[in-house]
Amino acid sequence: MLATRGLTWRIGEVAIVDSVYLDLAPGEFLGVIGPNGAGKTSLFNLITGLRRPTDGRVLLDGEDVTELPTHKRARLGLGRTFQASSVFGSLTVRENVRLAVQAHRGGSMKLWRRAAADREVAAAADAALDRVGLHHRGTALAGTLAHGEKRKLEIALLLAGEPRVMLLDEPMAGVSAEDVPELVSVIKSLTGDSGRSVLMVEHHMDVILELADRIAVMHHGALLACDTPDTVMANATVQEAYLGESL
Amino acid sequence: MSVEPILSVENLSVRIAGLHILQGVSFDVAPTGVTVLLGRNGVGKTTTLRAIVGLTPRNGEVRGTIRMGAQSLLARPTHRLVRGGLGYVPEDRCVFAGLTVAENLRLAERRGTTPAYDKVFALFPELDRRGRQRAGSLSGGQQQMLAIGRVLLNDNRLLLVDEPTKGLAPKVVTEVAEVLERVAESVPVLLVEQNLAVVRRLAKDAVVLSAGRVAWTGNAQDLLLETALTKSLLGVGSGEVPASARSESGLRAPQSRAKDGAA
Amino acid sequence: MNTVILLTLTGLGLAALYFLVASGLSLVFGLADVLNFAHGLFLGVGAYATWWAAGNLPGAGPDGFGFVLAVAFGVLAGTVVAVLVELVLIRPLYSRTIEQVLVTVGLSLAGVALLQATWGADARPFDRPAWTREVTSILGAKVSNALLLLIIAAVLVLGGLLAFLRFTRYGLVIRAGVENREMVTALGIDVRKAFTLVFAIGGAAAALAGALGGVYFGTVSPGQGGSLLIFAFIVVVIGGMGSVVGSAYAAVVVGLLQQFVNYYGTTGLGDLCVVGLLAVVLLLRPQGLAGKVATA
Amino acid sequence: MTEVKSPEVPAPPAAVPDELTPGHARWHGLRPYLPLLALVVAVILPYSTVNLPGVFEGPLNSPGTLQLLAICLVFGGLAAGYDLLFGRTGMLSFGHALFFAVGVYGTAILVTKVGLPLWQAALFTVVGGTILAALLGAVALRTVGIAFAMVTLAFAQVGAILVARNFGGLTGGEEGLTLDVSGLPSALVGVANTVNLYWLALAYLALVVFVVHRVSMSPTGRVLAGLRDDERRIGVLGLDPYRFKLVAFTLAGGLASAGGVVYSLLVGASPHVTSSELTLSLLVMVVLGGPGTRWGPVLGGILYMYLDHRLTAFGSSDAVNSLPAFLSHPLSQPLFVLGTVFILAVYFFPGGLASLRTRLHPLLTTLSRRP
Repeated sequence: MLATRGLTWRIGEVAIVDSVYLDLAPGEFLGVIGPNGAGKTSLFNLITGLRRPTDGRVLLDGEDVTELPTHKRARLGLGRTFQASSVFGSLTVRENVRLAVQAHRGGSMKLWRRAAADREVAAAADAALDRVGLHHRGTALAGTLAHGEKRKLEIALLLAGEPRVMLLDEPMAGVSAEDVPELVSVIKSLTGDSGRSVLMVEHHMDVILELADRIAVMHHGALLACDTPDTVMANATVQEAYLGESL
Repeated sequence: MSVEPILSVENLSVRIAGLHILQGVSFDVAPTGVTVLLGRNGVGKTTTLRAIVGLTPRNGEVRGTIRMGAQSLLARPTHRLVRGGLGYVPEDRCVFAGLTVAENLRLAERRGTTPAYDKVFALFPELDRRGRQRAGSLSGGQQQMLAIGRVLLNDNRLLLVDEPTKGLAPKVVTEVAEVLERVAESVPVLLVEQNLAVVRRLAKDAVVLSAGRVAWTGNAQDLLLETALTKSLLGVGSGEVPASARSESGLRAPQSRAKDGAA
Repeated sequence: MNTVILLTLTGLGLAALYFLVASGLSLVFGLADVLNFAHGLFLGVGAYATWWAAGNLPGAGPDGFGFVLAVAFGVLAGTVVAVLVELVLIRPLYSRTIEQVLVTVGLSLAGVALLQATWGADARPFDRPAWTREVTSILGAKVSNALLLLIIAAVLVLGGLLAFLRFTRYGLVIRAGVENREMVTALGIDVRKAFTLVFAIGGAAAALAGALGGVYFGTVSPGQGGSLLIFAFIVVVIGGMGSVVGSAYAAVVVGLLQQFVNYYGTTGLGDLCVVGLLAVVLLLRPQGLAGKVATA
Repeated sequence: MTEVKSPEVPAPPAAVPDELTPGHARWHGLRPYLPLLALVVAVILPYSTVNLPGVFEGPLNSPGTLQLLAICLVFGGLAAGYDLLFGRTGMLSFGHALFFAVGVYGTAILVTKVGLPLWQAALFTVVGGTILAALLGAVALRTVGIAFAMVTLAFAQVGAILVARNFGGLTGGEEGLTLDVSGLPSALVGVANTVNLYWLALAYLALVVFVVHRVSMSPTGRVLAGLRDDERRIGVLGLDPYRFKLVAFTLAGGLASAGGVVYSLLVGASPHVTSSELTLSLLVMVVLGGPGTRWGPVLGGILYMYLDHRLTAFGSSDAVNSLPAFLSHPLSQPLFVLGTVFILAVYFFPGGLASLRTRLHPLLTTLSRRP
């Protein structure tokens, strides 16, 4: 589904992402762990095209997308969330999702139609809001949402684009402990049915262990290991390098 | 603790852009030795240090009390706090890349005091030798030495040090830890650190943050010995605390990397 | 050959004016992130204060030492206005960049109008020393002394600024602040003092440009700053925000390009070429030639 | 993680387009009809002979008053069009006046120098202005933030240079150009027909407001609002930010050149319309009125031009002249007063005129609660 081949990003001498080979099978949930500064977010930026790699390729369905701009990759089915919530703060929650739906379905370049009149977009947006449990907040301005709700809204934006590969960048960051289980079940529900692949960076080990089919460990920009949770946890190198050095 | 703390934080809350990052954090920093601030990524360790030194961004909001001795630190501008003896070594070192090493040091000098160049150069002979080199061309470890050296030029009542070993090679991690150990002999340090081996070597007291609150305080060595506690508080995954954290000379890191793990 | 030398020197004279305005703009933007549309006002204040002093200030006059005093008064006035602007209008909006831009936009409109209200909209003849109206022969080209004065002044200012940035403590603070403002405060330095200082320096340099520009053109008018400001902006962007040396190089390139093309092409074509150059530079390298890129 | 810090303009204070916010229930019934009401009042205004001393010099239907009102209306429309960029998409363009100037000079040159009939001249001008906006936008939008502001400012300067240099005697240089009335329909010529120009200006304003409103309610408008909040996110949703910004830039440019056509008929062409002062004034109008709102920029533009014209008269009035010189001179300078008002507004009314209602609301409730 998604693959990186020797993906590398250097700033000067320092390799922020260092020759990463990743393969994500259809329907697979791959967790990415690693200490702060290991290059996980940078890896996401390279995969989504927000940054250009110094070296290496990104493949989507076997097709080389390394040179494609972000929006073209998104149209090929690559969706992502951001570490720091990024929703459209001055729009209402519902408008946020409608924008995402409309972006996915096409027809955004229509200057002379009433956006609100498109029932199909509205229905799809409401469905996405329902799925993350934000329906009751539809008329609130997204900028005024609580943090946990923003996280959910972000996932709704992602869902609206019906991506085939989803990149989740620390979806639990800043979410209070009480809200974690709910968010976990939302994420779980996204993946069960659809054959959708997920790449998720997360620091909550319990969350990773619950969701991930495989775990990739990053350290100093390089991929240290990528295997089933049990194997990774038992792997001496990983134990020593990642768990021993970092919390 | 019967000794008067050098710094006491009470009920500290920080909101940044609507995000409630710290939700009522209270702890004391002992007047000697290293107090380490622990917790998983993203629990607010850096935010805590930055709030203490007054660097919360404009869209942030800080509540609570922070005192050093009898003096309240909140709402005082950063440069005053620093001049009052609060040394701050930020995350990612933040040396001025375009300035030379000597200029970086010169910037930290203060009027009315004699900068302790002999002390700094005794700790870091390298900084003396590389005085004319641009700081941006230093290695990560050297930059970290410069960042610490900059702060040590002046007398401090307390040092705040944020992840000094982040992204450094194993050998350099050991060097940085050695330096911090020597520094802590004369000035108390509040340290944010992810490397458990370094924590093991340096820390006397520990404060563990979890989801914006203090989850545990007490003796750092006790904490590290309690495997179950460490695991639940710090989220060190299944399995026990690695051997490296327990051995005194255990500042080793992986020798080899499995790059082809995924292929 | 004479023409080439003459064009080169007039180009450099123009570059000198641009540099005097742009260096301050560039420092202010580099350190404080303020895109200062009111910078042209400092130039106007300098020009009018010099012109006023030459006629009214005791001891000052249009000639000899009196003229030096008049220029000094003009530069002082520009500096004071710049410092007041920073302290009263810019500082309360600290780090609210868009509002700061808006305030300087308002100030540029109001300030020029105030000059106009006080001294009228029309250009006033500028009393200047007799020798500045004479010409010196350089390699066969007859060059106005006012032009040479302008070039020499700009070179001195460039040297002085570089020495200041390189060898003084405040210069060090400014260079460090352009890189990472927050870290400067974390070393116990009040970086806002440096803001005021760069405004003062920028105001002084712009005021000097106003005074010497007055000598060169022979007149002062309220709108003089405005049109220069746009080319100074172009110089700042091409040279890289925050870089004095970059501004100097860019000023020379822009000044020479403008003069030569205007002469050998049609009048006005040089100005268009400069805009074209800006577009090309921005498309190829959006941060400018010596762009402000923070390293981590 | 290393961020390359490039100088960027943060998005302008994001006001919420009122059509996207939950409405105020009490006004809901009446509100849709208010603009219509205002339009009707504006249309029948020239039939009124009311004299408003101090506000206008002559009665409402006098040619002088009507011309002033027409200029105000044109600028109301111009500001509304500019807000499509600044308030609704978050683009800080300093070159918008260029497209207005293209409209003004294009009409004047095509009518006077080329001798085209007005409708053809207007058509060519608006089409040309739109194409020019598309071309310049295509270049300028390769940059973002401060760099974009600078490039647009520089492009606008090109306009000023071209007009000032008077290539081929086309622009009349500093003198400007007056329209050759022989080529114009008689209904638009002569003092007595000022009322027709007034209606034309009103139609222009209505057109711009309608277009801007319609566009901001459209799917594209939704994307523009998204761009204002977070451009990167728009890219991740699968939309090309560049295309949408270019569309907004082109459309706004076209609307501005249409405004120029009307202005040309009203006043003729003078180099003032190419000055950087005018482009800065547009920003002042929008910020004074309230960026991103439907009526804020319109009101801002109207008020600005009104003050700009009336303050001159006010400045030479006896009341001001009797003041000491240090007061009367600055007060006779419209731009001084406007600039100062603008600075105060930035400090004290960040949301502009449009935010007055919400800001006054608590005050009014407190006042009315008093015994």
